[in-house]
Amino acid sequence: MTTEFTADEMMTVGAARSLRDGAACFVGIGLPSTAANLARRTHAPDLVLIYESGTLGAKPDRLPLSIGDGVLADTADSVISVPEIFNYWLQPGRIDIGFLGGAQVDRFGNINTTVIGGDYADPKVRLPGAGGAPEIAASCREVLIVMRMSPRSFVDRLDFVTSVGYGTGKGDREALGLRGRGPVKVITDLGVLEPDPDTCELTLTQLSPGATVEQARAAVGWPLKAVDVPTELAPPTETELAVLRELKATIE
Amino acid sequence: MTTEFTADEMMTVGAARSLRDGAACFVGIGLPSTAANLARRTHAPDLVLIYESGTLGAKPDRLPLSIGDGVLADTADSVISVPEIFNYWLQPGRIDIGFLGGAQVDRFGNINTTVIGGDYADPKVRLPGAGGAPEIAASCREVLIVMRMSPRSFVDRLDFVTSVGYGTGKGDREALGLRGRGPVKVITDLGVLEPDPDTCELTLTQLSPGATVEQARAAVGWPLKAVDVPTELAPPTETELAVLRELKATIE
Amino acid sequence: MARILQLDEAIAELVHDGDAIALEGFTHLIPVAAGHEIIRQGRKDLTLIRMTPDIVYDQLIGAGCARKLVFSWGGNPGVGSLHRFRDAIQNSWPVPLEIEEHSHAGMANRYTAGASGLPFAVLRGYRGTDLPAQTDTIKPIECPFTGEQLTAVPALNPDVGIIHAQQADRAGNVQMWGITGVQKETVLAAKRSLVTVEEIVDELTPRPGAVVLPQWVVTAVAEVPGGAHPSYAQGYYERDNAYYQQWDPIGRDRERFADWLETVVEPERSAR
Amino acid sequence: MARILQLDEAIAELVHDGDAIALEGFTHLIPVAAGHEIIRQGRKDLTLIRMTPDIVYDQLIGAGCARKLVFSWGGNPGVGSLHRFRDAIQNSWPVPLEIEEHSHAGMANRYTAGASGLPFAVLRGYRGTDLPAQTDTIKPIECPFTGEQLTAVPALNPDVGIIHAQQADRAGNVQMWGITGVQKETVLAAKRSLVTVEEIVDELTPRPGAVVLPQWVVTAVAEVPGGAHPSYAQGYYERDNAYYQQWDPIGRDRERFADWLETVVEPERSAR
Repeated sequence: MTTEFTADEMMTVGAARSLRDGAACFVGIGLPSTAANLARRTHAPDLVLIYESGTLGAKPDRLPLSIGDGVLADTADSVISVPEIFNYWLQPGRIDIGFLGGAQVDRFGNINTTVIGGDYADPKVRLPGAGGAPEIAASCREVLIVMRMSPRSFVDRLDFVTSVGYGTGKGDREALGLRGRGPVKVITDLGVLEPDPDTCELTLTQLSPGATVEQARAAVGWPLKAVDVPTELAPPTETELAVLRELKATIE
Repeated sequence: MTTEFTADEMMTVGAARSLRDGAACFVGIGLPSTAANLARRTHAPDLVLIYESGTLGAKPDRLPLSIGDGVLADTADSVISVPEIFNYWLQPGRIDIGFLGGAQVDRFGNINTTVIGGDYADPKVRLPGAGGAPEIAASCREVLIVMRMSPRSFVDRLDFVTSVGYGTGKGDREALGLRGRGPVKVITDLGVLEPDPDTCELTLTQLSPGATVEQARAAVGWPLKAVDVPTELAPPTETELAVLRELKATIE
Repeated sequence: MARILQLDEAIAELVHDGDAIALEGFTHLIPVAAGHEIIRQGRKDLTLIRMTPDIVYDQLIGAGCARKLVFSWGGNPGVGSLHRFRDAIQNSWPVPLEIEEHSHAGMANRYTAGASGLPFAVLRGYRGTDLPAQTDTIKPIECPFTGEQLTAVPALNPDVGIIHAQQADRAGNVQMWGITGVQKETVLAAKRSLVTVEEIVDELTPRPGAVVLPQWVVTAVAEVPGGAHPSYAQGYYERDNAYYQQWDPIGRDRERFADWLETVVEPERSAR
Repeated sequence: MARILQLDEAIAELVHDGDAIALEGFTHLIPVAAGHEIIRQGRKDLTLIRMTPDIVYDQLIGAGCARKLVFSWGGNPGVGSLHRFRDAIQNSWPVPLEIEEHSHAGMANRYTAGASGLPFAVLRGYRGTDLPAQTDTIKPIECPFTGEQLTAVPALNPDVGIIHAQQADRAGNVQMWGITGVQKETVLAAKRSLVTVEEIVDELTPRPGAVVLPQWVVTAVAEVPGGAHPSYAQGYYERDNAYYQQWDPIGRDRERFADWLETVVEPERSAR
């Protein structure tokens, strides 16, 4: 018996499964927070949740409404200042996993959350900006990118580089002095991209249940490479779905 | 009727009187701490006591045994880290008055607390070193130096400059980028020296009861300048002496 | 010694046209009432500084109070864009808005440098991004010991730092707890400071995780219960999530925004 | 995940000959028992780092464990000089001691840089003093925005950071309160860390002013009641002031010191 599930639910479950128990995880609001809390309630009870508002080891009993929700402070091992979060915890590379999303991503996992179209001074769309992303991208040991696939967001060329993935390819991170490994996975509604070990170009390695390589290629604005036989992601288990839906219900 | 008092008591009382009510005062252990606590119990109840161990606004009910005595943490408005004390509180020039002492002082109020005799690598006497002094000397709005006068300690030339007073004279502090005013008084057992307004050279301006200009000159290793008629310091009042002795008794 | 003032007195005295001001609060304890008072008093040409400009900055921008925004993430958290901010940047409405854009790490370090009396801070940040090309307050710096290339950002020292806290005592000592973001640094970095508080109490009871600002580094305290609404004040009230959602259609539309503006400005005017 | 170890196991595993180690504690919570265990295990060629080396560092130096001391104030607080330290510097007894001398502000910033993953820190310090001429880890640096001359000091990243705290829970989360000095930075800056604690408890109760170190940044925790004696552990015991005074004549005399050393080393040896 299979339960019905949405592409977003698959994406959230896929993100949650990428979080190993005991890891320290820098969490943003929205899907990353949902995924991290799902992981903590399923296979990773000792996942350490860190929010940029300054909560170390938050254990919220509901989904936080914002990265600075009171439930995070109430349940954290320690609440510290924002400068401390960035300087003592993120910058030295203590945090295992950082989650990022964005308006645009390119084939090397670079991300734009700043402006779309026009130029910087006179953009077509002004996005929120960098927030914590550039330094999360630089300093977390590994980065997970979570975004829905579409040609508008998986683009050949970013309108603005807000956060660096692999720059223009292998070796760029080292040359820039970025000490984390960079994006190890891009988790999408259609499947998962991973950097090619030789070139760091994002390559389709896994497909969501029912999705095809052709669908993925059509949703990407560059000629997407794929491994010969992408593995198929296991659909969400009953438990994963139940816990996920219960979590989502806490903020509705 | 006059009560008998020692030169050290006069020096402590003189230091205490130099602390105006409401000032924020960076306090070291020993005489400065005694003077600050005496002031807080007499004319300056709202004196803010700051110890380099990280206690802001300590209100000890006895003399602390060390700059990190538990009574300071117990009674402080806030206990912060040592990096924060130096970076957020001392360095920006928020602290009105800093107390310094030392093994040697010169005519421009520079202080040595590092080595005596020989050279740095092979000294005759190895002293404790800088501690907080160089930055207290640089950044407090005003510095009070408290030292007993003797030709061994009031010297023509320091064996080592640990903390800067007026350097080699007027204008040096500005050239070095030191933002506090520098030592405004040197309080000694025999009297008080103050920087000459034109040259910044320390000049005898006040005498302890019974002390003479000649005595002071004999106790100083350079040709000490004095104002024409040094004022005589008022002896400790009965209250000052009683409170001082009561304070001292708390640690005996 | 901090002075205890009414909010309108405090804004009138501390905030001047053309000032650089920072109203900080990281989701929690956002000094919204102080922002509304600035709108009410019609301040102009302000440089607004904040890591996370959200609704109250959208309102200040829409009301024409600002000529520049220094920031690292501008949005209606959990909802979407700030439309008054977008309208100002994209259409110079109601007045042109200059921006100076950083990352959170950069802004946090700029406040830290400001609080520390240093002209700049050093961080691992921005490298490889397009931000340094657009923002001239981001420069490379070399470690004098290792030769490594890092990034320098200049200190922020606002003319006025404004925050909201849970409590102050009658001497003006301030205590806040829960998520306290960059508020301590904001007050310490600013030339003048205003703390609005939920209540003034006889004595501050020490609490786990509390940040205390002694009265001698605070210029003024104003008692403004509910002063952080629609954000929250831990121990006092919850976040008004509906307000954030309801702001979206108001912020999107110049006319609806103008109507909203009347409701902020008028009641106070007629009460005088 | 922090491991709960016996003190002797922890020292044997974490501290190696030739390591740079920092045992920090600012008057309060000095990790004295850990220092004695290092003496007992006969470590050599250590670089000892500490802002305020006091009796336990005098003992380590006198026992011949150290080849270098990095510090900013060395003394027996409230009593006088450290005579083993003096004897090592002035007479190379029992072995020569190299020194690297800073101010408190410099050392605090060096730990902060180490904890922050930066190679150096910037401060207003040392200018006009004779320290930069003696210490090559003090260099000028220019603000890239204002041109102002400031001072740079390199990060401290000890091989091992050792502190004493009041409590840990069974997972190794650590809580300390009262004066906590530079201990958090010491653990965060160090490659490996050991926290000795007064007691291991089932659950840490949040306290005003407490500093918490989560288990995932601590290498090992050892329960050592009284481990800070003769310094104090707030909430547990007072400073043993007499010990500080009694140390003076012991430290002054090589023979009396040798006798003292026997008392530290022997009981443990014979117990094995």
